[in-house]
Amino acid sequence: MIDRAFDLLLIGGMLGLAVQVVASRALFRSVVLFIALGLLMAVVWARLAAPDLALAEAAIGAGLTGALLLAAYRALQPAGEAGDAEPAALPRRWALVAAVLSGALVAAIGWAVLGLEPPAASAGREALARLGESGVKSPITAVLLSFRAVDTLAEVVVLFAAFLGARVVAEPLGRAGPGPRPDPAGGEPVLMPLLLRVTVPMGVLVAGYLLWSGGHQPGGAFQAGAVLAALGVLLRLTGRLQPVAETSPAERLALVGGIVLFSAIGLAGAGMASAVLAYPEGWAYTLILLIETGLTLAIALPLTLLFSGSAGLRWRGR
Amino acid sequence: MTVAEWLSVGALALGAAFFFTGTVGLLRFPGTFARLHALTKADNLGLGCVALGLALQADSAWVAAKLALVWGVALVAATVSAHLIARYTLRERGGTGRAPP
Amino acid sequence: MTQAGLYTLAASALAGIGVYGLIVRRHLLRRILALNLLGNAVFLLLVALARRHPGYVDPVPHAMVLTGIVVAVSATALALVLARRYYAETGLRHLPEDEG
Amino acid sequence: MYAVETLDLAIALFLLLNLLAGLGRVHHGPGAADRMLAAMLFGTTTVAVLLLLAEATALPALRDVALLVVLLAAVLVVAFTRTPRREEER
Repeated sequence: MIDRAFDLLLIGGMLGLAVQVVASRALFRSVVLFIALGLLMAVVWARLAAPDLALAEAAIGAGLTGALLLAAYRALQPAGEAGDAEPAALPRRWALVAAVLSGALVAAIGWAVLGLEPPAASAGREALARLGESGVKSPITAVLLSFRAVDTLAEVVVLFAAFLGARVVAEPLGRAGPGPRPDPAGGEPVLMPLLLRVTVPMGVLVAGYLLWSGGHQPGGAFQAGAVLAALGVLLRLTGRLQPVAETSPAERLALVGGIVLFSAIGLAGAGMASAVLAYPEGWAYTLILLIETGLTLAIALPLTLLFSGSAGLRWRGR
Repeated sequence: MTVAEWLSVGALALGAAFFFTGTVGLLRFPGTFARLHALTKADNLGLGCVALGLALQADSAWVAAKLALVWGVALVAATVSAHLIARYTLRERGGTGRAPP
Repeated sequence: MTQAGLYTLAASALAGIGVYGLIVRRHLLRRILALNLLGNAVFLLLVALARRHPGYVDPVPHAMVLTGIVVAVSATALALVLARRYYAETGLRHLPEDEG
Repeated sequence: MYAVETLDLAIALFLLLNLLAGLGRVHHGPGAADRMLAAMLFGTTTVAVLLLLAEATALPALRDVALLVVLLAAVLVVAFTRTPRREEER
């Protein structure tokens, strides 16, 4: 009973937020509401027994997406201008047509999904049944790095491609990303070093913990990479990491190392184990942990650089 | 129910009350600074009470330690966040010169 | 109705809201937000479907959505860079074909 | 222990209600800082809800989620206050 009430309230809140994100007149309100929606999505994943997704959503929704959106909002909305200056929305009748079409889409999706019978033999049941063959105890990690490793490989390639694409169209260094820091001469808030001293070491620790725990409980390269990326965003915003126009050799290694390592081990699998992207007997856990470490960097660095709007970063502590 | 359970219930109820107070403050207080003051203090006390209540229900010391860690980090984050937002608001109103570091 | 059914309906409604926003709004940032709503709806649908099996939670959709979340944030980041460059070049925050 | 779990969920439900009520501040503003304040309320309350759900639904990993949310909540506020308005660069 109370479970159902919780679910209904959560769904109501989520849909209410989504409506306001779309309908709100002030753009800043939409952005903040969208960030809040991300937090609510973490609770939704928690309710649906998907703690892995809740972890990823907490790191990405709370840290990365919000920072990206706020920086873009500031860049697209100069302070001098009043309000949005958004051109008027489509005429009312078009809006009505759009609403009807969306409604039809909703009905179609709902009808199709509710009509599906749960299949007797699903890939998920198969994955759970053969968990022992994967070398890890967490079913999600097993699917990501053993049974469907090719998806994960493609995903880091997509991330790398997004970074390359952003390099092609990026604005000049001084304007890209969050832009220049305010009051460079005026110093920074007194509490900022305290925040960094607590957040950065603990964040690195948590990322390592998530990476390690991916083998047997919720966690893994995705979540660890997202946490490190959020820390990178924090360091970039506070000027500890400065944007530079060139990618250093170490950064190049981190950007492509995960992909190269994953591909190499995958190809070696064709010779030493049964198939491409299969692991030799007894080595699965070690290799998966090795690949995950490479992946963590291959996820964290492009995301930080996408936020920073630069080709590279240099440490400039205080 | 045992004594620990009663204490836990009490702490959770107190936490919920603090959160409620924070929300009322956020909605009813005039001015950004008053709202900041209400929200930061009440919500973090509320989180502390909830964490305490849950720690009393916890089976292991590890769980209790993790709850304490969450609250500790939340206090640091909230302190700095409140400071940053107050400073930002001050600067918006009086120009850069008047914002103390 | 089961919990899976409930969240399936929620996903459908969220998809509707996303599509509506995508069509009706012009501002590039709003379009990116709407596209993300649509993406969230797809994720929600997959995860809700993973929940309908009796006795176990299907890990395959979870893994897919985990991949999807990271791909979505990188696509969003790229879209924001594109929108900013477009604004810097043209001074516009909406696409010219939306004119009139 | 069933009663305690129900109570945890009931408190989580109450906090969720609180959180949604706080949305009114995002709506009314008036300033951007007030809207960010409401987002902070979202952060702290979400953490409490996640901790309660971890206990009520026996998913200990949700405590890690709560830890992540508190750890990264400040990133958003830093992004808000440390990203310059574009007029400031001229």
